[in-house]
Amino acid sequence: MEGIGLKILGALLTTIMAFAVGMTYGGITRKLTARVQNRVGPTIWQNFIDLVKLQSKKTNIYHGVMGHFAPMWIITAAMTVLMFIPVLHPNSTWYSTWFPNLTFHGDLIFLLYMMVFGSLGMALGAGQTGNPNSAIGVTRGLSQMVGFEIPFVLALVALMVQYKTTSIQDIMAIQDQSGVWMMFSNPFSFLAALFASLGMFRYSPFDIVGAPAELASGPVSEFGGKYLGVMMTGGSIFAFIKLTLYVDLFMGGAYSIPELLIKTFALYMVPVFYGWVSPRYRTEQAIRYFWGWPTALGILGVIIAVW
Amino acid sequence: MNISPVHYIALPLLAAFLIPLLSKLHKELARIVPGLVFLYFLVISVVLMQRLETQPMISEVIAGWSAPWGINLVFTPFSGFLVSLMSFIGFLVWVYSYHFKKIDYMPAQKYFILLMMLVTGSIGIVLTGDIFNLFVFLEIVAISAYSLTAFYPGRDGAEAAFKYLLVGSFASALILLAIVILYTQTGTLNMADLAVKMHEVPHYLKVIIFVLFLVGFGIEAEMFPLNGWAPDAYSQAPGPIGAVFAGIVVKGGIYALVRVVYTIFDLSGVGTILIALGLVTMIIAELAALRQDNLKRMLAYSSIGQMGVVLIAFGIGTDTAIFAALFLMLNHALIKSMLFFSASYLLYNSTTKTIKELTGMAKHLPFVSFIFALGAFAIVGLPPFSGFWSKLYFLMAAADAQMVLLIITVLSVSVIEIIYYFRVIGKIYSKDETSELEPKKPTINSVLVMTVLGALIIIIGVYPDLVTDWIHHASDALVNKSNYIQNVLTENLPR
Amino acid sequence: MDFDFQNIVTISVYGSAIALILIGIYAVLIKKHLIKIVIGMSLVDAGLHLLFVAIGYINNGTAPIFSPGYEDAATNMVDPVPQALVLTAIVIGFAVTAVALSLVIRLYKHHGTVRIDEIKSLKW
Amino acid sequence: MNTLALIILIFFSGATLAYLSSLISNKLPGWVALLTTMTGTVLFYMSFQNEQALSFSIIGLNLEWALDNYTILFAHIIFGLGILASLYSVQYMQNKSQQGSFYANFLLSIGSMFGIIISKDFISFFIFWEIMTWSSFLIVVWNGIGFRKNGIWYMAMSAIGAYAMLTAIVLINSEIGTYSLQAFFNAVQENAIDNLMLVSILLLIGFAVKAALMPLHIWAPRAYSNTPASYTSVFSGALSKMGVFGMGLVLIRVFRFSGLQDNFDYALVSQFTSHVLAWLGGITAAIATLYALVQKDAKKLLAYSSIAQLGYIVIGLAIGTKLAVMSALFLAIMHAVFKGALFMAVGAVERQVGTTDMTKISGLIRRMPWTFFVTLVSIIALAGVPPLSGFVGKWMLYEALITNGNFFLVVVVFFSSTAAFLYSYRILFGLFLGQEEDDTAHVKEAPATMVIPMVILALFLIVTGTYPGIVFEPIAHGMEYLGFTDVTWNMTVLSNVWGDSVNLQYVSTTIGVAFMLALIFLTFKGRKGTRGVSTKDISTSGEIPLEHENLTFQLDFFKPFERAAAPLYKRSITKIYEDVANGLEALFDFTRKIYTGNGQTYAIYVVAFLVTLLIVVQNML
Repeated sequence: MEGIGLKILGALLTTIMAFAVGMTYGGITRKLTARVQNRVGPTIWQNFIDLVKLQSKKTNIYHGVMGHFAPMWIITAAMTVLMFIPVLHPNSTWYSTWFPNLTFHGDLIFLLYMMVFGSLGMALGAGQTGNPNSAIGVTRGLSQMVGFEIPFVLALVALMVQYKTTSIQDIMAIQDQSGVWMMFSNPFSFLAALFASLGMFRYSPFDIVGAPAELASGPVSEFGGKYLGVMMTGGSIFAFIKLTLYVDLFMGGAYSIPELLIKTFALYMVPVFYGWVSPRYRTEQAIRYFWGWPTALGILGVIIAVW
Repeated sequence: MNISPVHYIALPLLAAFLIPLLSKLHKELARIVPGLVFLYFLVISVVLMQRLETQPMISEVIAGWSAPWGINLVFTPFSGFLVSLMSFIGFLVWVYSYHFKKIDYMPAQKYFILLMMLVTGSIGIVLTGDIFNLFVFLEIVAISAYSLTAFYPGRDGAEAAFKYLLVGSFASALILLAIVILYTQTGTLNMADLAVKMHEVPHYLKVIIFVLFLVGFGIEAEMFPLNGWAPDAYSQAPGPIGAVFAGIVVKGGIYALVRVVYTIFDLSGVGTILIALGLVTMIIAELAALRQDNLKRMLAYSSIGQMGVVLIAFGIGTDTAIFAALFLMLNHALIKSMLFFSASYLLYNSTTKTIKELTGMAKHLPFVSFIFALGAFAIVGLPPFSGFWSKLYFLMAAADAQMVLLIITVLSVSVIEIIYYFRVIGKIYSKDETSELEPKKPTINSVLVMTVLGALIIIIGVYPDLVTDWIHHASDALVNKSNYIQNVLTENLPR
Repeated sequence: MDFDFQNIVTISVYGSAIALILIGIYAVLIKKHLIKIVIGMSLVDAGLHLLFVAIGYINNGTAPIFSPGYEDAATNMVDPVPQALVLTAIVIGFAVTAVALSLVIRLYKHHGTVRIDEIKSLKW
Repeated sequence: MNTLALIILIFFSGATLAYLSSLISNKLPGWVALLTTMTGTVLFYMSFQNEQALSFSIIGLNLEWALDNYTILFAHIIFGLGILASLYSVQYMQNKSQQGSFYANFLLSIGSMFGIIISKDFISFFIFWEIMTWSSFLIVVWNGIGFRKNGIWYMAMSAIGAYAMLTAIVLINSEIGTYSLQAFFNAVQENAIDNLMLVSILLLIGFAVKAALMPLHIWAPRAYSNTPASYTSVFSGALSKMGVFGMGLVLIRVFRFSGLQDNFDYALVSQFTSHVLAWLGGITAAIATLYALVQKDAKKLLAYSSIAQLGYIVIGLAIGTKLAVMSALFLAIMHAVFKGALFMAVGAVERQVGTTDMTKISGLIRRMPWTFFVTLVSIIALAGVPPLSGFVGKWMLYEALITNGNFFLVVVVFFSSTAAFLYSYRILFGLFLGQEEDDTAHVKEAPATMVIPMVILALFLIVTGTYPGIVFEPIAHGMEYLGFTDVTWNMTVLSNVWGDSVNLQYVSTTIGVAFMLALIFLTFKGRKGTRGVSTKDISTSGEIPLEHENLTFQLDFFKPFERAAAPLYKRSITKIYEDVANGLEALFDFTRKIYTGNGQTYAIYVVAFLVTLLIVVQNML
């Protein structure tokens, strides 16, 4: 009984941390972006403020069952994935005491699929609202996903084939033993994955999905209040998850929370920086982009891995 | 009265002579008498086939001269098989066309007499043991066939008949020439005797005679490139006659060819030639069929193609192959006549006789369309219809002979066959549009005939053992040449 | 001795038989006129018949009849079989020609021409 | 009487009866069919645990029928889907004419499918195979529309496959002198068949046609989309599995466990063939997915999707490791279930709305909630998203490919599964989401007898998503028949050879808990005063749309993706086939010109032929 109670507590803690980190990163990005663009920008806590505002608003609109479920799907997916990803390195003391997690080995294929779960719910909810812009946003998002999944999967396959495991923990252990991070031992795969992450975070130039200016924020345009709040929460957790996954896979994982924060933030800045200097791509350009150099790098990575 | 094979020949000749006289008494007699003749055919077939259970074959001597001097009729299991088949199809054709030219009895009378002669001639070809007699029967068949082809003055029948006649006269000339040369070399015309004396003939002459026979009978057996007449004749003759051509006349040609190859000649390597010719015949015919607009021409080409397969089977020449060949002949006779029967109704009021005009016919003629579809299914060899088993055995024979390429070719051509038959079915059952033609409803007797054939096709398909014994006997009799010779020449020949 | 009458007759009979056949074939294959084609067919037939009869003939042979005084006829009689066969063949040839001619009449009525290369409504 | 024979007999006589009963009333055949499938199914399930065998002889050939574990596995698919489809069919076909012929063929094809799997000799196998082919063909062309496009290709491709198979069969017979399957396997074991590779490849071609493997798939989209939905579910769900059934026998039983792996040539060729097949499967999956997502017709979309899914199954069989085969068979069953459900759902839409064209339908979610639910569940399973059973199959397939070192193939598969999300969304959005149009306002949910079968299938997907062991059990037995030894499986834990595993129970528990929390939070927070709004009641960037403004988004759904993947759409295989066919027909048309119609030409042919023969044959004989 005690074990389960502790686990649930750990799970809650993990979730809250993931949420907080994700939200803060978002806020920092907004601030930084503004400064780069020579604006004052919001405070880095702006996301929290927005969330509080959204949750305090009363939602009077009910778009139907799918519209109702969509935020739930997102948050469910986010929480589930979080439960199955090793937030910290299994060997760290932090891990065993505070983040026991519900993890088994963190199977990669499972995670890949589970991460889609949320988008699917989002897409369905957006669909039911009847706003054509939402649906257009969804189709763009899905199309783009087909684009960046290819290099991403190639990178993962390279790791899995080379080290004969599909478990994240094993991959972390291997890095531990060899003392070399995957981003150095498998540079091409890392690059491919990094490029893929540009699409995953949907910053410019891959932000046509949300298309802030003309589509009224794309898929989420019909959502407000509690729904949008939950979606934001889910999105923040997801951002954290993606970063953690990359850290786990390519940077040897983290032994403590500060280490985790540093590594994830460093990674997070890549898409953000890239976004600052890029105009927006059309969907097909984005897809073509991912099927170009990133895919080639991924293939190279696989070939080297097999060698 | 003692039943003997002679009745097959004598009775219809008598009847043909009497019908004009009898029809003076009552017009309906012109229709009924041929039917009685056909019925009698069936009866003697059954009786004679039964008698074959106890004796290997029945050799009937005509006019008191025993073989090899006199003319004799030989009823072996093989010829018995074909004769029974022909009688059966003949009878069905008669039933089917009973109401032919209902009002107009003069043409009907001609039609029935010619039909009877056509069947009799074919039966004669199969029965006779004398090569010249075979020639005579061939001519009887030919002349009645020419006349029947040109039966309708309104159509292009005359043209078809003239082409048939032009090529057919070559056939008779070549066969006659072959017989002449054969006679100078051996001094006999009896086929069994010929087979015995064949070794006396010099080899080069043997080959020449063989080629002459091959071309001569090949014309009747619709071998490529001698078959230009066939589609014309099939399409211009009255509907049921198409069935007779496909079901009976061609079988006569094939029989003659096979008899010559298997019994008279002892040439090695003939098999290869037959396979090659059959293959070419089949391929060209099926290719031509694919692009036919005219339904009956399509059926005719398909018929030619099937005969090509039969030739290949005879060419392979193993026991299984011959079994398959005979089974193919049986199936072809049943199925193709069924197809012709149903096609005539489908095309009844059409002037151009094209497939295009069949669109949506199924709505007007559900039964006939069903029968046509059934026939198409069976002829392309889909199980569980009778066509499947013959195809299977054919392929088995080819496989045993290690002819993989042959199998592949035949089956590729079968795909083409499927395509064109199913196109027609598609037209018939199409609901995109419907034909404006007012179809004629099938008469009760034709429905009966088609039902019988359809039932037979399904029954043989489900339970092939019904006929296989029969075919096995027939193929054994064909393969066993010495037995034939011995039995024909037993009682006599003080050698 | 080499050129005795019998020999000349034999050679000329065989020769004319073959000539007839060839002329007939020429007519059938080359001539466009339907009637000429029918004539050609008859010529082929006639040539064949002649050939057949010629084969059965024996120089100085007797009629193939056994009658008193000719008991040894079998040794020197003309072979009766070819003659019998030719008779049959002639009848057949006659019938075929009759049918052919009637068809020609029909064709002329239907197509208004007697040139075979113009009667091609059935093809392919 | 032997139960196997009895079941076959029931189906075949049921077919006849169904046809005859249509002469009395057009409503009867549906009930006859339902009764027949029920009787057959009950009979099967009552007796399938007993040893069953039957052998008899026809025309001198020995035919043997028997049940084994591999057979039973597929029998589950056939009967399970068959009975649900026939229940569904009664109402679905309600107002259609000519039900007699439909149901006769329906029963014939189900009966013959059962016949195929119980056949232990090639002859009855082939006979049933062909009956299945033509009965399904007759259903494809049953509505009599577009015959040339739909029917001919199906029949022609099937004929090519069937004849390839027939060639193989007669070759086998000529080598071993019998048609028995067991004798064939034994002969393979003893290396007694000279041209084993030729035979196997021919057999594989035959099966590949039914499994709609590229490039023999072109019949499938048209055939699937042109059949009445109650049959399409069987067609795509069960009938295509017959190809899988056969492939399993050849690829596993012959290639993998023939005992000839030491024979170098044999091993080389069999491995090569397997690899080619696996890649063909992968390409099939990818290309079919690409085509699926540009379809406007829901049925056609599903048809292409079926082809893609069958591609995965073929990959699994061709890879042939324990996990791969297990995933293939699992996917085969799951594909039968979710594709059966999907076709039924689309059929329900077709019946209630009158069309399956997604550009004409939209926003049915509130009109047909149950159908939507079924579609949603099936689509999630199809897309392979956890926690439904589709994920289980996908996971095993990926793991099998990765552990076996087929790393590029896995990327191809992954690409097609990701692209599958696109069409999954397309069909959900196209039919159920989006604007609720006025012309579909009158639409009602499908009748209960149609909904129940669909819901049963959907529930099955949900249950097996957590407890796939239910399905693993028969699969494991079936694999033992194929030659695998000690096939291990767990009720709820998936694992690969590297020891990595996924515990599905944890997954679904976590998802369930998280979902419930979110549900409670979202539902009860500020629940009072909430009002449902119509899909017209939206804010496009703050603008309120006008009354008749067009807000429907259905055309060019994935245009950006199409543009991005334009080179992949450039060459259509169907078009290539059609060009070849047209070219051939022109050639054939030229061939028949030798029949000039001039009698004299024919006479010249005779003479020429005579002369040629005299010259040629003189040398030959």
